[in-house]
Amino acid sequence: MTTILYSVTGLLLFVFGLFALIVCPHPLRKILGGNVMSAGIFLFLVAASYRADTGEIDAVPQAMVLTGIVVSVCITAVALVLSTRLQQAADQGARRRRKRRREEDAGE
Amino acid sequence: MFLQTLQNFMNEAGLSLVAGVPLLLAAGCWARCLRKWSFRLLPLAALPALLAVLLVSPGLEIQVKWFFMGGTMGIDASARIFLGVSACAWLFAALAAGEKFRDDPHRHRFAGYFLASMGGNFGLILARDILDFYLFFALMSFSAYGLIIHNRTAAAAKAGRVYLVLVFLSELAMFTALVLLSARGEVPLAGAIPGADLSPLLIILLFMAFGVKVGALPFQSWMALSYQQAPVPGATALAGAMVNAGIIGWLRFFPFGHVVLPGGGVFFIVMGAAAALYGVFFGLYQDKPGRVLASSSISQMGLVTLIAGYGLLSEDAGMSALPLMTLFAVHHSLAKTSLFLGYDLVDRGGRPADAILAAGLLVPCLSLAGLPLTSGAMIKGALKELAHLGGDAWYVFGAVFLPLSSVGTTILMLHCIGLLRKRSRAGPRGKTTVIAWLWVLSIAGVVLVPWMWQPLREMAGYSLRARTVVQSLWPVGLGAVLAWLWLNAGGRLPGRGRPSADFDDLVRWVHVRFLYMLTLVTDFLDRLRDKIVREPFRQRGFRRFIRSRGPARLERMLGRWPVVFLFYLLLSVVLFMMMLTAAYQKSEVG
Amino acid sequence: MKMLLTGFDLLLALTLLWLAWQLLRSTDIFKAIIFFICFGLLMSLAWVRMHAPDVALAEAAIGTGLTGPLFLAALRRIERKAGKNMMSEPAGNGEETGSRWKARNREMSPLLWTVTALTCCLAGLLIWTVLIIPRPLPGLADQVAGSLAESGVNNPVTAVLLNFRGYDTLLEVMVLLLGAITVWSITHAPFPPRVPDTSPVQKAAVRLLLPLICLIGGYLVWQGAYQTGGAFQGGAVLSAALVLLLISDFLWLPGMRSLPLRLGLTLGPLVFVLLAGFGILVEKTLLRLPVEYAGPLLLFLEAACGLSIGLTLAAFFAGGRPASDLRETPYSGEAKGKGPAES
Amino acid sequence: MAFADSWIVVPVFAPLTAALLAFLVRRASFFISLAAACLSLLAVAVLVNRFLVNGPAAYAVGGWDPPLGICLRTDGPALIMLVLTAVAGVGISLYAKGYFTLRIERPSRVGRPERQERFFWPLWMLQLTGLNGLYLSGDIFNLYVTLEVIGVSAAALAALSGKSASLIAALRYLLVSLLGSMSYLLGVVFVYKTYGVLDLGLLQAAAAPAPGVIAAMALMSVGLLLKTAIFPMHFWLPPAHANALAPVSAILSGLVVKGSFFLLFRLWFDIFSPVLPAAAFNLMGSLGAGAIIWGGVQVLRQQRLKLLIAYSTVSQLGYLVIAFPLAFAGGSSQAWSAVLFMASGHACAKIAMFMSAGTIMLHAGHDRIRDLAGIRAYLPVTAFAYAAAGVNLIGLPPSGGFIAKWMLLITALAGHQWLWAVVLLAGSFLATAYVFRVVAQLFVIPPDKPVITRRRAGLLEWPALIMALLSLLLGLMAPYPLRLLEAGQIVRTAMTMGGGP
Repeated sequence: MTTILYSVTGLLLFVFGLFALIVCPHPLRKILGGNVMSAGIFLFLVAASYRADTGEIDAVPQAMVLTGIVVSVCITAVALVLSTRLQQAADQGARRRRKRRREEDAGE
Repeated sequence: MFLQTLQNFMNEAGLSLVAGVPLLLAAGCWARCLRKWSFRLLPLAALPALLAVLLVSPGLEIQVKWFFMGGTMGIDASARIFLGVSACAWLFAALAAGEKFRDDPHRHRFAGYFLASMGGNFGLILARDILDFYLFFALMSFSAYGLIIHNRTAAAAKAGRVYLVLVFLSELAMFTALVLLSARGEVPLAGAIPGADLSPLLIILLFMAFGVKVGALPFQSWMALSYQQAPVPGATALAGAMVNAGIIGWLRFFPFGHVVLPGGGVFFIVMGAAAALYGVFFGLYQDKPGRVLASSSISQMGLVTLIAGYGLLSEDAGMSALPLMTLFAVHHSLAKTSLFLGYDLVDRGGRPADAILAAGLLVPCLSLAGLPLTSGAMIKGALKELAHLGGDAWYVFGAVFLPLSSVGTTILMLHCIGLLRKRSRAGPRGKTTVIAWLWVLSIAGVVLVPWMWQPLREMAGYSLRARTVVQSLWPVGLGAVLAWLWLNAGGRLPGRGRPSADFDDLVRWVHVRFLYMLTLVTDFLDRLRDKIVREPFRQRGFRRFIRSRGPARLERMLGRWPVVFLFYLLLSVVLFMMMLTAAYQKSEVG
Repeated sequence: MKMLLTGFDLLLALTLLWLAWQLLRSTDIFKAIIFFICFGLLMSLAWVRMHAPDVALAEAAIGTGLTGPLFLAALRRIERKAGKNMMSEPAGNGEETGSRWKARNREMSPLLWTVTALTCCLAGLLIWTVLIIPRPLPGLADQVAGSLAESGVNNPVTAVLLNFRGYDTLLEVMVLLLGAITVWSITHAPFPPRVPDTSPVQKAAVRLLLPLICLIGGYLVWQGAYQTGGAFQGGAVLSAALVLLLISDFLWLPGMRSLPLRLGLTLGPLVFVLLAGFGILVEKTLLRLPVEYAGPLLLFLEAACGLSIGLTLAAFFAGGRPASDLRETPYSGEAKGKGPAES
Repeated sequence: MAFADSWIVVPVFAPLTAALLAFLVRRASFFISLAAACLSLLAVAVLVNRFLVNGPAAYAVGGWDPPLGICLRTDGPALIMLVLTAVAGVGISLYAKGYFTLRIERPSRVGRPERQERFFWPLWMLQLTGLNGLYLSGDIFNLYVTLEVIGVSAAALAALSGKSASLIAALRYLLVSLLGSMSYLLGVVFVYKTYGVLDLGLLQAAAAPAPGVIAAMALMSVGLLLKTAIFPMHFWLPPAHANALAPVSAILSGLVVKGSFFLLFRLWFDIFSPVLPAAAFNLMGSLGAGAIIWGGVQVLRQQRLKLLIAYSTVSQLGYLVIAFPLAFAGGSSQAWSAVLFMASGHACAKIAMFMSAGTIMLHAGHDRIRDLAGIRAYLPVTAFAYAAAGVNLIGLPPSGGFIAKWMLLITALAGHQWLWAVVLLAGSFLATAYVFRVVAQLFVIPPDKPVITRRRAGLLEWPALIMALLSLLLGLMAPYPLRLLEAGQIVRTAMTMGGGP
């Protein structure tokens, strides 16, 4: 029962994240969506390792989840830095354009 | 055992070198540091082929596992003959080219294309499986483009363009034919060259594929342009050696004697006869030697097409058509090589005495026309025999048509000699010792080869009978008279007086009308070809579609995340459902 | 008791879903990030419920403790940049106002409806699959338990991570390093940070806290061999100390030399590769450890990896390469290496 | 296990170590990377040799046999991809050296090319690690990790140029690759839940149509299709490939997409083929057909050389997928040999094309096709390399592309699948059009004004030519790779017949 509950929750989280990753335009929210997605998958995965009846624990999925968490942090960080840099580049472009416009105005 | 292995190795190495040496030298022309050597070795490139003809026993067949899907190469009787005559033609052309381009700054470029075409030509003769054949054929065809455009003039570029379009067409036809043949399972991949009955579509495809090379009727337009625009050694190679590739193609793909295709036979006969006549009429109106020689090639290759057509009519005819086509190719190659060498001599300012020039040129011309004692007469005789085998109607056709074509050829060749003599008198002078000797040698070849070579000598006896002599003599005589009349009337040679007006008009009217009709047909075919080959990319509709905003907008829409997501979801759900249904069905059946 | 637990599970699951929904649809990104942090904390509760304390610890430390600040820092940078100029760039995607967002939604609503319907369809199919997968689920628990004695550690998760599937972990450590290289390649670290001067109290507190946190991290690494803990968890705790350092605006920080940092970042992977090569030399098999030395070797490996992981995560937070890296004239500030992090 | 068995880990560990060292010791990064590339080439040669003697190999990492541990495997398809990657690795390393040297000599912005070079080498080495790891891996979760290595390093490489457009493209690329690998990972979870093992060999033995596997296959296939940029989901590829630095474009277009495609291929033909019905294969085929046609149309629209080449990748990737229904229906090994042939031929050709485009762009300062007339006069080797690579894309003999299309066409016609055959021919037509559009421009008799002012560099021109010639040679030397494939095939059938090695 518990495993099914958590499995279904995990899948729903995956779908939520998927939806957000695709439909939301803001990059930060896309990245958030990706994180929710991966959290859902991990929940789903560990729900496989847990057996309420015997109390036995499968260590392989847990190790997989640990790997997955680290990878997802890594991707999140890269994506965040990329979007920050993007914003910076866009700002620089805008500043340059404004400066040019001002110079043109002054020239006239 | 050891000897066996050694012999195998020698055979493989020897055969590989036939195509390999020219190709290696071609690669050498490309590398800056090797250029000089490659050019110096140019005349030697054809030697391995000649050696192979002399030393390798016919019937040899070798698997070359490492090459292009595991190729097979080998020499059978006809391949040996073709290899021999092509090698001679290439050797002459190479010697002439080495002489002509000695101081040309772009000589390595010419030599590179020349050698690549040579390698392709030898390779396709040796190839015993369809993929290799296709590969070498394509190599030769595309490299020849470089020969044609070598002069880099606008006219050369145009000739090259026409050539390239036609070559593409032929490659496409060949590829389609090969795929169809292979897909029918008759030819395993990298298997032997096929032999089975062919559908009309395949016949037409194969006719197209090799018809371009021999200048068969709707595809003849490149020949006159290219022969005139290519440097003369290049044209020598085109006319003397590369034309034969088309004949080889037909020989390989229509196993004469094993296959009877009455419809295809008639088609070939009609196309061949039309080409033979068209060549003559077209040539008479040309005033450049290269173009006239090209028309003569069209006409002569029309005869080969005719022979092929007869060969497809019945099995017996096929058996005798096979050697005949080979011999015809030899005969034509020898004569054309000699003519082109003469042209080259004149072109470069060689000025032999008028009588010597005329006599020297007359030998191959009369051989082509079929004068008794020449190879032409021997072949015409054999052709008449062949026409017997095709049945009565076709015999009559042959009996009427052959003298006619002899008459035409005579007129055309005399016209050509006239042009060359005129040019010899007018052009600049140059040093031409080597080329002159080559020319003499080639004439000797035209005269002597029929008598020294066993298969042709066998036919000679027949052609020496009195009746045959008369039969083959009168068309030549008639042709000579007509040519004299024509030359006088047309005033092609200066200083012979103006012809009478009405006779001139009449002749012109007839010829022009006839020619006009022919051009109408060929123009239509040209246009059709353009429509098929070029139009899809030319057509405004397609262009407009490409340029229009439709694709751009659609592509932009495909780039939006939600749309991509839509496809993502659709695909996953559909895949899921498909697999689920399949599993469900399987479990139900099980 | 069981009823109670099930009820708790149900509540937890529903809360998780609600939080996820909130964080994805709230109009304010800042709020969404806060929701995300709460979401992560509850996730670690769920891990505990599923008897996965290692994952819970990692989730708490990395998934929430680090990812949340990462998001906040990124948001701050983006907004600060966007706030300076009022022009909103289409490429930059400054925070869209709710109305524009809705307007866009309305514009392509048929598409959106189809997408939503299909999403539900996919979710339904997946959930249906989960429900009909035959149970009990197969797994590798028995094999792990059977080979645990030869692995050199007592904690099965650590055994799987470092020994049985050590190759995976090596590649994963490389992914982390890859992330650090990528972050470095994209931009400079945007230091000095926004606050011009930190209060002395904060500095003092950081000085006091740092050794303590490092100690905890070290303990976690050491403990990983026996029970919950390990290189990732320890590394994450270590990175918390470094993040504290980063936000406290110490003067020597911006001038840090790049080479010692690079050494620290690559130390873990290097040790891992050396260990792999050692396996080939001694046991003729990649990554195979002699049974009698496996324990100490793994501990050594974990320590090195923990250090590198901590540094890498801190590098993520810093958001770029140090200022002195790859400049024509190296920054001539006070350079002290990495300071207390390494001690 | 014998000592010599460990050659199998060299293609992964040589570039991995090189990445670490190149990041640490920046001055020597080029030599370290080149050494690693050469070393993995050597190792791959050894592997091929061993494969021909001993057959497929399996190597349990750490001495832990599956299902507990991870297994590295070699078989025919994997070896072909490994050879390709190793050869391309050396070529691209040399080209990149030339590229960065020239850019550093005449920088448009001081310090930027140096930075790009310093970070290029470790990222490129990690990319190589990921690709080799992917081809060798025999574990479905390990494949996920290698996919992530490939995805992140590819995005990082794409962002390296630092321009705004390339940053946008890289972010998009990263998110797409995240989405793709997440779907793949969810598929892995489903597989684990169904079978409780992760080893490919065990999965292959166990595969049967079960609901968990069906869900897994759907998710994994879609994720990999997205990562491979197959037709309706190709939007991220052209900007990412076109805006990157030239060596990076070559890496992305030539090697990276092949990685995820190879995994897809392996799942569909090797591991889970019993689950898949004919309809699924036809669905893939229609995606491929769409890619060929739509990609071709888009290529003809482009005005910039690099975008044109990138779109031609979209079009050419279609050939890889259109082979799926053919291979399924043909039931022969021919169509799937054709797939690998196509993949390797296209990789070599595309690398050569992007290298040439990069050289042209460095020398001419732009890549507007309209203004490139007469480049041949200044960069003859480069122009020739471009043309030779184009021959492969069109599928003229003797290129690898020709062999591949030939095999595909024959399979299609033999199975009476006329529709696919027509699409294949139409694709060749479109390819002819777009290749000649550029080649004609490059080889035009040069106009008066000079197109190029800068000098030439051998290290830029020759690797491109060699890659282009390799794509041609691939057709001439076809029997060798085919033998590799057939050897694998025979052993595999023997294994399935005999129930184990």
